Amino acid sequence: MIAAGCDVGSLTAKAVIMDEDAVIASKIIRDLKTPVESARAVMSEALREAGLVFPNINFCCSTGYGRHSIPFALMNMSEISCHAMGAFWADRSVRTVIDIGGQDCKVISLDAGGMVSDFIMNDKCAAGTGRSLEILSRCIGVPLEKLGAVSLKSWRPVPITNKCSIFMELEVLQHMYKGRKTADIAAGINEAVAKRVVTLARTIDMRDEVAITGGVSKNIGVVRNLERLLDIRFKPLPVDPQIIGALGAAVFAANELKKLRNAEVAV
Amino acid sequence: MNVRINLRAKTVFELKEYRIVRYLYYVLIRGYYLALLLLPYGVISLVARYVLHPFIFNKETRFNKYIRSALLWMGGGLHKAADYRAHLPIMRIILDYLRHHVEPIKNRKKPLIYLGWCVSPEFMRAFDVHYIIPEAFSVTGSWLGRDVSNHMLEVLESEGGSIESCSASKFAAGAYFTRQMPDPDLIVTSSHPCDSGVSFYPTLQNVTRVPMYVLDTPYGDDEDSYRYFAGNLKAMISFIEKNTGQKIDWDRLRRSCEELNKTNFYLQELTAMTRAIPSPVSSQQLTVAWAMKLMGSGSPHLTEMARIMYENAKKRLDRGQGWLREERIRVIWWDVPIAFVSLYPWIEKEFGAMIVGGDLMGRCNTPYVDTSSEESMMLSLAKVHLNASMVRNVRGTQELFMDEFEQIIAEYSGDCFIFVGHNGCKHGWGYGRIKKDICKRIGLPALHMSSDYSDSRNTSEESLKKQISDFFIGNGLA
Amino acid sequence: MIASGFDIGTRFVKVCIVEGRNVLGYSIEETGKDMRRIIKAAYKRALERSGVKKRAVERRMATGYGSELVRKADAVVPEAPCLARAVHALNPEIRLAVDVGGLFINVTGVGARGFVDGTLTNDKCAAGSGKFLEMVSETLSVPFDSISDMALRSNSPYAINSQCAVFAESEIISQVNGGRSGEDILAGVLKSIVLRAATLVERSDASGMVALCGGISKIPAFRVLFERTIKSDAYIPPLDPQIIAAYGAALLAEGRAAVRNKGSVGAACPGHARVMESR
Amino acid sequence: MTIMEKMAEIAGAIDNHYLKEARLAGKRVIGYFCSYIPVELIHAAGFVPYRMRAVGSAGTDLADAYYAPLNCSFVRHCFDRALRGDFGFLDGVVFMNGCDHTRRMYDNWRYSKTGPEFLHMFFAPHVMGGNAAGAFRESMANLKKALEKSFGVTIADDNLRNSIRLYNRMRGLLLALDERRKMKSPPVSGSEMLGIVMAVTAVPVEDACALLEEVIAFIDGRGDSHSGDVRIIMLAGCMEEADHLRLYEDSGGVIVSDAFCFGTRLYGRALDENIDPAVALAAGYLGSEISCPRMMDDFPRRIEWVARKAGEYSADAVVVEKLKFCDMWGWEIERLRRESKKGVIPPVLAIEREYLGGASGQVRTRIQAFFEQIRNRQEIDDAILRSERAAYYVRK
Repeated sequence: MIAAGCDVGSLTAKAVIMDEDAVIASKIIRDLKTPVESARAVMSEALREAGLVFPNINFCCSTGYGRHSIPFALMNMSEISCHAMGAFWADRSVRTVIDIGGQDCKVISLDAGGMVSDFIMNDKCAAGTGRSLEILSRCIGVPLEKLGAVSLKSWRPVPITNKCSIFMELEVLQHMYKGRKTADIAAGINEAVAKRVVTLARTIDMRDEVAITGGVSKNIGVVRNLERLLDIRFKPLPVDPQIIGALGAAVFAANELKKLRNAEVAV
Repeated sequence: MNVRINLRAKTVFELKEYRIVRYLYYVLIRGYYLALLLLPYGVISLVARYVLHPFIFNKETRFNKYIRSALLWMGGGLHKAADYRAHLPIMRIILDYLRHHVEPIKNRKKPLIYLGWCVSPEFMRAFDVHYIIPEAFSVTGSWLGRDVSNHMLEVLESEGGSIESCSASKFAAGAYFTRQMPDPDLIVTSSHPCDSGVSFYPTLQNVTRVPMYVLDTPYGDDEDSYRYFAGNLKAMISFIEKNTGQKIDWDRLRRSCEELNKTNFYLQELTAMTRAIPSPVSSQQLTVAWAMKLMGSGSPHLTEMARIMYENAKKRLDRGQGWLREERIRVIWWDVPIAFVSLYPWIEKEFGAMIVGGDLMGRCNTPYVDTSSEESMMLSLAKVHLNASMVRNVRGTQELFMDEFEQIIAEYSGDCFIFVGHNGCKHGWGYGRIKKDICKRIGLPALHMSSDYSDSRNTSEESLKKQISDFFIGNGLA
Repeated sequence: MIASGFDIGTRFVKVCIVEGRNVLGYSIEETGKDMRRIIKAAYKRALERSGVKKRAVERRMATGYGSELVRKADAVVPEAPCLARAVHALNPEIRLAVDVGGLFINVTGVGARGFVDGTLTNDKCAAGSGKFLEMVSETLSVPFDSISDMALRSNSPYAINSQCAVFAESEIISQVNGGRSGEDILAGVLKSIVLRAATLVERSDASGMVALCGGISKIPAFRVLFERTIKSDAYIPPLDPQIIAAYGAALLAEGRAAVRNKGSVGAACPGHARVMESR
Repeated sequence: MTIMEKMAEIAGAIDNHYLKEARLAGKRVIGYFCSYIPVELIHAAGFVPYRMRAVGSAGTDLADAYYAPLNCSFVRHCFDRALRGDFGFLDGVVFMNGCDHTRRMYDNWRYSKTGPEFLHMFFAPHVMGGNAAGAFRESMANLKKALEKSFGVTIADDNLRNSIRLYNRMRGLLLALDERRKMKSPPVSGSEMLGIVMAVTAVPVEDACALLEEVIAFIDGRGDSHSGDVRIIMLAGCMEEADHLRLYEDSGGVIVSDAFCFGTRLYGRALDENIDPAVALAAGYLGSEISCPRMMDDFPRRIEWVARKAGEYSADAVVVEKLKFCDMWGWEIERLRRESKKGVIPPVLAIEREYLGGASGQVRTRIQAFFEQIRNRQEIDDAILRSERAAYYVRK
């Protein structure tokens, strides 16, 4: 039985195809014009990788910003549930997921079945998200991917106190004008972003193990700062953090399939 | 499966219990005895003023953050040599106030009351109870360094408190959640000055689960309103009597009211003297006096402080001498950002600018307390409450606020007007147009900044300074 | 006398060289990592374009957010006097200058003789800034030049609700995904900037024409929307609107008498006020 | 047009033909701002009380010259409408010292010299106990005096009694409607209920009663209107946007009870008709069923109300809506969350947004995720119930 998960986000679209309890294909593409197009494209690429065609999919679940409009998805789940389930599927010991994506940042606490028991999402302000990192890293002329590595060289991170990512930029500019080292500013940026996440994370009762997902989890600087500030060690996940959402959707689809089968058996 | 672990306990955010109070208290006691010892020689005042001043006030750095609070208490650069004597009573006031924190921590003998911001503490003196003003933490705490206040605000925000509220309430809540103050037996608060207090105290009550009395503030400014408020004060007295078992000592109340009258006389004179050009009173002195009045209203030390400040200022006035060697700009400043301690010395030094009028201590128009009978005392104390700075400005119609504003502009001959829009002060933002129109009508250059009372994450000190200097230069004042 | 003005903004470095009131040449460079080098390069290019030797420039004045970076400047001034001076020199009738830049909208009242007559800046909100427009056009992958055409094509501009720029951006993404056209969104972003600027203009109660300058005012659609909102025509300077502040700085430098001390900001200005008075 | 569509139409506009008719008949219309203003007093003077609203506002450009973006967006929208002259049909406005923003609206309104001559500030205490009732009666007397003086009318006690009776009748009808929301699939949805309450506060109370009777007849006739699997109680202040509520309903939520200003706060409890009208009004308004967070000493009762309602209406969750920059609701949310963690009330979802802010993708995601969380909880509860029952059967 083939279950598929499709995550149409703000920048990229992701698809995961599962056969029973094994991932057989996953794909990430950049967004096309409409969410429907992106979903179709990413799904057909993933299907090609798995050597399948559209009619093979028994059940598909969608998530992400465009989740409501995917024609071939039979159900949709919120990103929060999908991230939780995806991380839980990858490692059954995970009880808290910190997901820092492009536009938002969520801290999710899970129950023993991988379902959401409590969550918090940034609503006041977008400082502490991938987008603010992107803006700030461009400001100091360091590519986003290298921000983490660059910041590790620093001994004295500059303090960045402002809460708003746009006005953080002014502060960063000021430090640049003063001639502070790029590494120090990069470290300051990472620390500031991590701090915003920590403020959010403390609202939730966090339990071990904690996993970090989303694009920002690739930034070693933010991750280390988070570990230091929260005094935890993140549980490394065996899958690409970017497809966690689609993976969670696929798991939901697979679960739904199982339910349907059980119902058939019962009948 | 892992056991449920609360990770909160391990975060570096954790501040030790009662850290702020203990630190302040013990540093202050040492400073006090040192000052007593060295005062006759005038040594510290010299050292503080000329040697340490540059380290203390110019910038917020890691080095001076730790030593500043200690030196601040020794009067580091706050006063001139003559005014330095006023620092001893100041230290006594703060010590007396901090004792209300420290004694209940050690061994609670008397009941402890949380007292709302703007509820003046004379009654607590008459009851012989301990009292803590939670919001005063935003004043005392910020002396310990700006990261302390940021820390408190962050704690509160991560507890889920209201982010948009006044940072004084937020600071207080943060201080409670990090256990900087002992649990109370009673809460007495008021529904003034603004929504932040109105909405924050029920939370304190919810977490502490103690009885709370709310002094309801009337909107009007007539005799009926005063009578209503006096009635509320009476109800408050019986509430405290019922819940603590302590009886009010009317004689003590009378004594502290008389003390208050004396203080007010000096303070009124002091603020009136800022009308002189050049002004013989420093803006820092006024702010310190305001903070002290918050903590020690009705204390003889407050009178002592006010008297010394007054006498010195009077001498300067008679000589025609100003506080600054050269006073170039006279600023009327509404809503001073208290946590930015280094802002005043900076504008004084950099631009020769003096803050001559403002809403906190600009025009001290506290009514006289008529101590002839219990009845009259209650009524005039109601007037005192409803006319305290910050309360009279915002509890009623705009005329109460704007008339005073126009009067200050007329009387204090300011060259410009600076208004700091605090994030939490919805009133100030709501007045925007009216205020600007007044400035326009009078032709006073006005700067309206967006900042926060004690939150440097909102607007940093550098940005404030840049805005101010741009304003001064742009208007040809500096 | 030849003088130069530097305007170091949050997004661009502008250098302008004048003789008398005539612009000899100017240059605009994007800000980047090594600011000093960029400023130097911009200065060099401006000199090349104006055909003036470095030595011939007698006075230099710097303004803008990073004005302290200009080492050679004789003095550093805030933007407001520069704007007032420049606008006054271009058209003495103007009483209000609106500068819409990368992060801030500055409204400067211009006195009858070119003094500053009150200033207003937008409240802290990034969703109505040029930076935000840049972010959005990037998200929509629309080049900056074609923003105007696209925005003008819209019939129903999308009203942006979020105050935070980044959240507004995510709102926009969900609108794009929901099938709203890029035209409507760009027009909506422009409108939100226009409204902020117009509110400031409204608050300043100035009479007469309003001069529009700053990088954003280069976008024709912005001008159109702005004029429609304030219900009167705006004065568009004959220069590149982005360099107005730099031009003003150069004029101030040119008009200044013998003050030659850099550094102390306080000392710079009584001088400049006096100079302007004597003109 | 069904009666429900008619109600939605009245709710969606500032003015309506009932009001127009009343005006043609020579009646004056007095706007009022807050749930603590005794409308009976205005009605007894022979006027039509009109609950102020900003619905369908075009923007806040005009009001922004007076207010800052840091002020409540509802207040700014309202004031903007006033500046645009949309409230031109009013003969007076009664304000209340509800919160900092509305207090300044009174000032700005006077200062801008828009709108009617009669502008009155009604003082309502921030507490319920103590001398509050006396103060409330006093400010009622002030309002009465001001009305009588400005319009040359007299407000007799008998008229007041009559008005109380009329309004009690309206409250009773609304309560009867509310009662139907206890059903498993309520015949009236939350968004419809909001529309109804908004409509009846915009028309003369006599018409309102007639309309409500029609509504009840219609609703009883149609059976189920909406079903979903997550039953929620919604708490909010000035909630005017039925579209926004529909967002919850589309995600599978059923709004079974609410504490809106256009909701239970209006009709929660009938006034005592048998005592002195002034006393009855003060007692009824100050001790209303569910108070506004501005009442400082009333949080325990509010939480008790939510807990009780959650039981009565078998609600699974509580949703709190807050407009940005509202201190009152900001701290109220903090307290509700605390109580929810203790298990006193069901799980709480707090949504913060701007008035007329629409639903961004973020809000939608949050609602959906919260509902998924609640459903999961329901499943676990079901499973526990089933297993318990199984054990029970085995034992038997």
